[in-house]
Amino acid sequence: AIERGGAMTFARYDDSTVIDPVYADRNPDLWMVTGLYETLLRNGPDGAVVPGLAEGYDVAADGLSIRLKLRDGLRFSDGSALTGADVVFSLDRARNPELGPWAGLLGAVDKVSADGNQVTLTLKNPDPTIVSILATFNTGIMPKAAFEKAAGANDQEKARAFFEAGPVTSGPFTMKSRVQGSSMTFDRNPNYWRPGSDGKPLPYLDQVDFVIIPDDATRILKLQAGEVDAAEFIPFARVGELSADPALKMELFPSTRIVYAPINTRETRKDGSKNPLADVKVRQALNYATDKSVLIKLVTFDTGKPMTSLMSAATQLHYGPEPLYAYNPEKAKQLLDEAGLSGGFDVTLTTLAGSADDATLFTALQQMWSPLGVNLKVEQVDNPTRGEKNRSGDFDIHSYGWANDVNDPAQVTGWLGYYKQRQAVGTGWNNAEFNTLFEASNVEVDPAKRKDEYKKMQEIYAEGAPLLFLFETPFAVAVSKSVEGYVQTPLGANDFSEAWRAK
Amino acid sequence: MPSLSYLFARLLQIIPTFLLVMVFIFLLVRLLPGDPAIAMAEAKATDAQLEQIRHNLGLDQPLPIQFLVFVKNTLTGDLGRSIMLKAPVTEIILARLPTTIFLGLYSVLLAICLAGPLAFLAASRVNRPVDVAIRSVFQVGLSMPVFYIGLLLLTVLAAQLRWFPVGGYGKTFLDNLHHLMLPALSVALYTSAIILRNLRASLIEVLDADYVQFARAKGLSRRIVMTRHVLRNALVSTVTLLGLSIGNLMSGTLVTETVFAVPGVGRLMLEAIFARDYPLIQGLTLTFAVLVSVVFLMTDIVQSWLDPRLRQS
Amino acid sequence: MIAPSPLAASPLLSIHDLVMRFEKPRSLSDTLAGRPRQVVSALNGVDLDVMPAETLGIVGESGCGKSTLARCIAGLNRPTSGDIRFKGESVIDLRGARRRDYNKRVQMMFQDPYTSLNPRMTVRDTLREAITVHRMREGGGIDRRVDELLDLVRLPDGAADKYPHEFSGGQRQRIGIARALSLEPTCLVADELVSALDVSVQAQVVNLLLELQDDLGLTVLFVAHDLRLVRHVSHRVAVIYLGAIVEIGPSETLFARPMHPYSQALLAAAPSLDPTSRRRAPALSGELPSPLDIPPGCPFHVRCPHATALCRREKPTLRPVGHGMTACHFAETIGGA
Amino acid sequence: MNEIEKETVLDVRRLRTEFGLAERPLVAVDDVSFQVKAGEILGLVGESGSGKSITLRSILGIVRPRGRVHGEILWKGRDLVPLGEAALRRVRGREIAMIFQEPMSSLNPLLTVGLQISENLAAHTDLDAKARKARAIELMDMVGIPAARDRLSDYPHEFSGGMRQRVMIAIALASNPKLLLADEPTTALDVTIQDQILRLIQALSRDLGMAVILVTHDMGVVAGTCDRVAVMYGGRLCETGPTADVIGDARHPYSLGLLRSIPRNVAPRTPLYSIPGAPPSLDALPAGCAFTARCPVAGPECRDVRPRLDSTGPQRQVACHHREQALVHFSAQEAAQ
Amino acid sequence: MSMVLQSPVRKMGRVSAFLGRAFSRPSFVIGFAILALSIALALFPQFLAPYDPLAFDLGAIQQGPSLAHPFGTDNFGRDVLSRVIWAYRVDMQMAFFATIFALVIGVTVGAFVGYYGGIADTIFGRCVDAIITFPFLVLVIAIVAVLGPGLVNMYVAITAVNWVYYARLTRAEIMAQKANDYAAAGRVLGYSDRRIIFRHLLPNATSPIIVYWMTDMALAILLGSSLGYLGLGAQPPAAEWGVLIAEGRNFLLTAWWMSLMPGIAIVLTGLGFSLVGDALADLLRPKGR
Ligand SMILES: Nc1ncnc2c1ncn2[C@@H]1O[C@H](COP(=O)(O)OP(=O)(O)OP(=O)(O)O)[C@@H](O)[C@H]1O
Ligand SMILES: Nc1ncnc2c1ncn2[C@@H]1O[C@H](COP(=O)(O)OP(=O)(O)OP(=O)(O)O)[C@@H](O)[C@H]1O
Ligand SMILES: [Mg+2]
Ligand SMILES: [Mg+2]
Repeated sequence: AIERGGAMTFARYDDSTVIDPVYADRNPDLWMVTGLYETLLRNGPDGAVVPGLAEGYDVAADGLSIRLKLRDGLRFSDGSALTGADVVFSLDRARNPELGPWAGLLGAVDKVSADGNQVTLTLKNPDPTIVSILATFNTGIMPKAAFEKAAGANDQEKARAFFEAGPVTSGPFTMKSRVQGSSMTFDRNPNYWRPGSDGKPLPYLDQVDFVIIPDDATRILKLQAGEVDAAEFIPFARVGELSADPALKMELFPSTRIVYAPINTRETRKDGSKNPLADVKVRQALNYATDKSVLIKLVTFDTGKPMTSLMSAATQLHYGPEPLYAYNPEKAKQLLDEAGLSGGFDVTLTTLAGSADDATLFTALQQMWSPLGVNLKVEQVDNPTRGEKNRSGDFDIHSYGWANDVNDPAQVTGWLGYYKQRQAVGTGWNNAEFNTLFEASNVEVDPAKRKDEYKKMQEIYAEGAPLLFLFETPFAVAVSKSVEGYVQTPLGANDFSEAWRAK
Repeated sequence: MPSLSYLFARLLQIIPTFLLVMVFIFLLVRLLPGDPAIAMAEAKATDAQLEQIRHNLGLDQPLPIQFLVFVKNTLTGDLGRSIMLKAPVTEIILARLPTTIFLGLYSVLLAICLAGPLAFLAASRVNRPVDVAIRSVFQVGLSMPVFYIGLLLLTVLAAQLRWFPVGGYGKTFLDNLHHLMLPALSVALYTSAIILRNLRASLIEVLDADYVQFARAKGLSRRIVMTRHVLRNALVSTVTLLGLSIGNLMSGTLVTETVFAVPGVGRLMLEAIFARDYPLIQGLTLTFAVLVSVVFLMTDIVQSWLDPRLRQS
Repeated sequence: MIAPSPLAASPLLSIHDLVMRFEKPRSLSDTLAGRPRQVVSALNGVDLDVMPAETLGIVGESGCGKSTLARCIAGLNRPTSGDIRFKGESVIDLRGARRRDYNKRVQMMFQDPYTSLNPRMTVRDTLREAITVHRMREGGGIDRRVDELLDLVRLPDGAADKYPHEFSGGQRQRIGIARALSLEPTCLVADELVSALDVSVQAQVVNLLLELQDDLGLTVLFVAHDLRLVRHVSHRVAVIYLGAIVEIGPSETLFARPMHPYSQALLAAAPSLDPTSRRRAPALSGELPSPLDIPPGCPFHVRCPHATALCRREKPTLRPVGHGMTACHFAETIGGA
Repeated sequence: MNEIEKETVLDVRRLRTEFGLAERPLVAVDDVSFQVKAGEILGLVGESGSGKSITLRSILGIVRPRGRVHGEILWKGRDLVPLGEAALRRVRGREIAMIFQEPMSSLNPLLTVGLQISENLAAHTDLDAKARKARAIELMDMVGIPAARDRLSDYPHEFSGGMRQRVMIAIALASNPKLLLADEPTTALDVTIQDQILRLIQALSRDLGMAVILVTHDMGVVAGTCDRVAVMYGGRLCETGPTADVIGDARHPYSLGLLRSIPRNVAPRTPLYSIPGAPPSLDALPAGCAFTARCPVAGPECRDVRPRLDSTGPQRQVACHHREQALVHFSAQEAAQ
Repeated sequence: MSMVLQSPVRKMGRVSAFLGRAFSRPSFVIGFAILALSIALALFPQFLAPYDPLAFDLGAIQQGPSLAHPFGTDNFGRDVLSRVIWAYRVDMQMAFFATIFALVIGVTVGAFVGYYGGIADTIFGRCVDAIITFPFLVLVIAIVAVLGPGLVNMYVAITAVNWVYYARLTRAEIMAQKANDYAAAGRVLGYSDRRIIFRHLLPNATSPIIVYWMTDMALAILLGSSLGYLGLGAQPPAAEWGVLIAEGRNFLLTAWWMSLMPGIAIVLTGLGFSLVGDALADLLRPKGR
């Protein structure tokens, strides 16, 4: 049975800067937000949306308003009551485009109002994602009064001061102390609403200590030495070894993380030369010529799965009956012949300097593709340069990774395929049908119809192959045998609310 | 003691050096490729967001203006806001600096404790087995990259033998001594090898010097000859070397802080570079330069305290 | 330019009011504090004529400016003011080819036998270089000339292909002489040529110098502090004190009857080889004043036993007294005493 | 002769000092024997590298650890050679003091002159700090350093060469030693300063009854200062005797040559006598007489048989197989000039 | 030109005498042997390495040292021995290219500045002050960041900082040599400044520069592998010791050979350079007068 009390120490790969629902923009920030700030709705274990601070929600038939009722007796960590006013404050902050990068997610919201515990969101247009957004970290509820009391001339300064002072929170934990770059301590929030399996309020742990250890090997050594209870981002190469360690549990949490390689689909390269990859057949051929199982073995040490769609299988509305472009060199050869490129051609893979995974990817692809006459060359750049090349279309193929931040397929689909957003992840792939479907799906309130639109989009995308579809990877976290119940959600959030430690 | 005017002159010398340092830093950071805005926003941001970020950072101003602003702000202690950590650079650096200074002092101390006695032993038994053994061991130390020494210490002393924690930073002073022992040692090993080599050589030279022979001819006791005449003179050049190797030491902390997960400015520097955090890189480089200058200044003072010939400015 | 008198032979080198000051670098704080720049006055108005084929000895205490004078003449230092004329022509501002031309005729030899030869070049390399750079000989003539020179300075045949460190100090000085002679100069400046050598070897080099001078009709400026040697070698001798000539005259008369009190003290202090003529009191007390801070009036007055108020006030000029010239207000009385 | 009454304080017998490997030693001093009496100044002359300094250092035992000393050094009857450091320390500085050759490098540049004097006093006397200071001032006064009180807190680099040499003498004299070993105390100095310092040493020896060994390579200094002289060549003694006798009537070909190469009683600008060749290097000495290679009268036995230091008169010793030929040879030379 | 007539026999004699002295020192012999082997490995890895350093062998992942794989295999089944051997090529290259340009530039600048002094020297002095005020690695890393990671950029970055050290050394050495009378003699003999600098002063200033160069090559390897380790130097999959250690970093306890073997190679090569450098420092020290 569950035991209450005690503390655990968690080794992180990077530190948070500001854990604020609105300003969080790097994974180490946003994956911590829900530990401190509860949202109105929550994502259940299966990914479905369930009630959170709100007892439930009610979308109007026209899709233009949502009503939510807050639970009774909600209180912040300092004991003050959590009311509709706090919700209005928090959501108005979240959708203020002047502030954080996530305001666009609430772009459809026209007005948020509250009457006691009744909260109403009025929308400008129907938005099928709005319910998911209300379960997303950026709509976490902050205490209006306490925040406004914080020192500072503008919201940014206030947010910082509020955070530094050990913020008043609505989530399962409060922040007790923090040394930037080094450590952080979360304390149990005694006023958290959600009951645990023993009927008393969560969380079970009194305290969670975080230590920041960017180096993978050091992080693992620390875990093995028993100095910490859990270590995140275990390199896949070490998963086998740690699974065999009797003192540890090697957890591979399902994730929405995918690893893929955008292909430049423009007719000409940046330097003006003709781009062979503009031909869909060539892109398909390269996909066929890539043995994903080998890559999965080499890069993820068999912890990954081949991609079955543009989005991970853990994403809502995913459609992908089978792995895309199963290894088929003959088919690849044939496609290249059809494209008139049987004589072979040069392709450059832009890799991230210092990344062993990219290096492996390159070595493997080079070996896989050379029988086809594809001469793969490598260009090593740093992260910002890769970003710039991606934006300006100055690349052939490069690798990228992605994990959803929102429990809805629109984010990843827009990112990867919608031309008007970012030229379909910089590939320049511009499919009119796909774009129309995407736009329609964003205002489609009928779930069935939307699901259908998503199925079509995923089919079109797979066919168009603007990516090298590689693989999905889990979140690998190694946890001491004495700690139970820690979860990393498919979106990456660190959830300590139901973790407990055996004495 | 060195005179006030000597100190004053020495301080004045720093000014032109520092102006140049500022120019170097400024240019270097402006030359970094890649857009800090992109680095900051990563892939997901829109173009409008990028523009906004650039404007906020003042990156849309002409370079000379940016430089003047940089100088003015630096002089008022304002190094800008870190992109990556979203906080004033000065604040971040001040928070992290003590760790690095602690680590630096700790390793200097270790290096001296390690090298000093052994150098004496070696110099008093020139070319005998003890001397050869000491020199060989340190010669090997000299050929090892700091990160490798760190890794070995980490694997053997921390992971295997569990004598020391694997990494990180303690909370109390003693705790820190314990936590930072290995990182300090891995930096110290290299520095101590250099000190040993130099100190041994200058001890041998000083032992042979006329004034030491003369001191012996005066019939002074061995203790007085050794401390007053030999050690003090041998230290003059070693102090310079120690000052000069502070740069090495700083470079060392850059690497060890990464290997040992020590939250100091060294690791921060690497992170800032990988994140293209202009203001932070600027601030950190400046910090390193200030640190090194301060150390140079201190060695100069110690030296002029040791050696009266250096006191005339 | 004064027309050379047809009677007296015209001087080969004539030095007029030569002044050489070295400015010590001033630190930033000195500048700010307005402290004046420290100036070393190495030469304070030297007037000197050197006649063709004569040997002029120059003596004086350490730091009095002997080397500086030699270096100014050889063109290694550029004097602060004053003039040096070679055969009537000013040489101070010579550059390039004309400077080379001058140096071909006025060569210098150095004190330190260990540092005056390039340790990485054999004797042959050293001599060949000088000969080829100045095109003194062509083709096979070069090596013949090298052998000739080595012969001239009495170095054995095998010497040419050896490196300097394989020679003794005296031999090295002779190599230095050969190098100077390779340009067939008319005037040699010898700065402490034998001071670094052992007594037993000094004579070898001095003999060689005397012999060469007679054979080749060379003019020699012989800078040294060994009075006995200077007396033996020189026709005329100049005594320098704090960067100025205090007495100059024919060697014999100057040594027999020094006029200037400083010359007298110098001679008295020089150890005599006669154990029976021991004196008990030191010839001169006190130290040489620092060239940073030269006393006003007669620079010697602080150490001079005969100094009067006039000496402290007024700097005596070099004027003819007896057979030579002396810069002392009371040369006649003191010299006569 | 009242000389006989004076007590012999130092008796050096068959001193041999070697460096380097025991199998192939470099013998810097070989078979050197001499005595020094209280109040006597013994001159030790010889050219550079002849082992003068090593002889002095051997007496005080400071060629160790790298030099090996053999033979007997009887200080007031007690042999110093086998003594340990601790025992030697009571002799050094207290009974036997030494002045080093290099005034520039023999004072510790980092310590005040006052401290360097008083540490000697602290080691050898019971004086308290105040008394030491008073004594230090007294000593500085004695060696002629003006404003002694103010200069105690100065550092060596603030003194001129002559003053430093005087400070060294002050240090050496601090505890009234009975024997002063003065290693070329004036070589680095100007004649006028040299003169002052030699007079000082002479006066001290006379007034305090202190024995002195004065190393020099200048025969003039010997003539002016020493009571007796020992001539060294290649690590061995070749001639000893009263100063006047040796200078006036040298018997060893080396001493003869040395004296003859100094211009004295010769016509100006005539060739000087010169000893052929160069001083020997210690690793190439013949088994016999070290001077063989340069000796005008050497016979075949000189190379192989080492000449003994034979008495040739009262207090006169010469080590040469061909004394008579030498004398004849040099008189003939003189006559020829 | 004046070299032509020099008797070659004598020259040879000198060289062999020098070598004789050198090879009678154990430290030089050891250092020389290590370097000779390193150079051989760097020149001919294709003949000396038993396997292709890049080829994956998924059937032989992380096998410990054995007869087939004396240094074991890595996490892709690549032969560690072969990778270490191929890394010699990269690292020895690094030792050379990261230092040679700094040497040439630094020596030239140092020689001129040291000879002429004056305002150029003052400016130089300030620049040196400013540059040495940065910790070396900080500056190099910052420049690598400017140029982007990779070997060539690393050479550029190191050279940009490192020349200062050569220039400083050369300047001091030239100033010291300039004080010698042979330099003055050259001027009196009417030689041009260029001739005096390059034919007279510089040849006499080379010993300490060469000695420093030796230790600097060792430092360059240390620095290069540190950068490789941090991901800023040589790039995977290329074999370079720092990169190899970084790759093995995750397997310190389970597959220790992955990081230990390249570590030993670094230490050995560094040792070779410093032993030879130290021995040369002794051998080239001017013989006492
Ligand atoms: N380059 C220089 N810079 C500054 N001062 C100099 C320089 N050269 C000479 N002096 C100073 O000028 C003065 C005269 O020096 P010089 O070398 O001419 O003396 P000297 O008579 O040759 O002495 P010595 O007998 O010791 O050789 C000295 O005080 C010396 O310190
Ligand atoms: N520590 C040593 N190791 C080896 N040889 C030495 C050592 N010290 C002195 N020598 C040698 O011993 C010989 C005698 O040296 P010493 O210093 O006594 O000569 P010196 O007569 O004092 O000469 P100078 O007049 O130059 O002072 C020299 O050839 C010298 O090279
Ligand atoms: Mg001079
Ligand atoms: Mg001596």
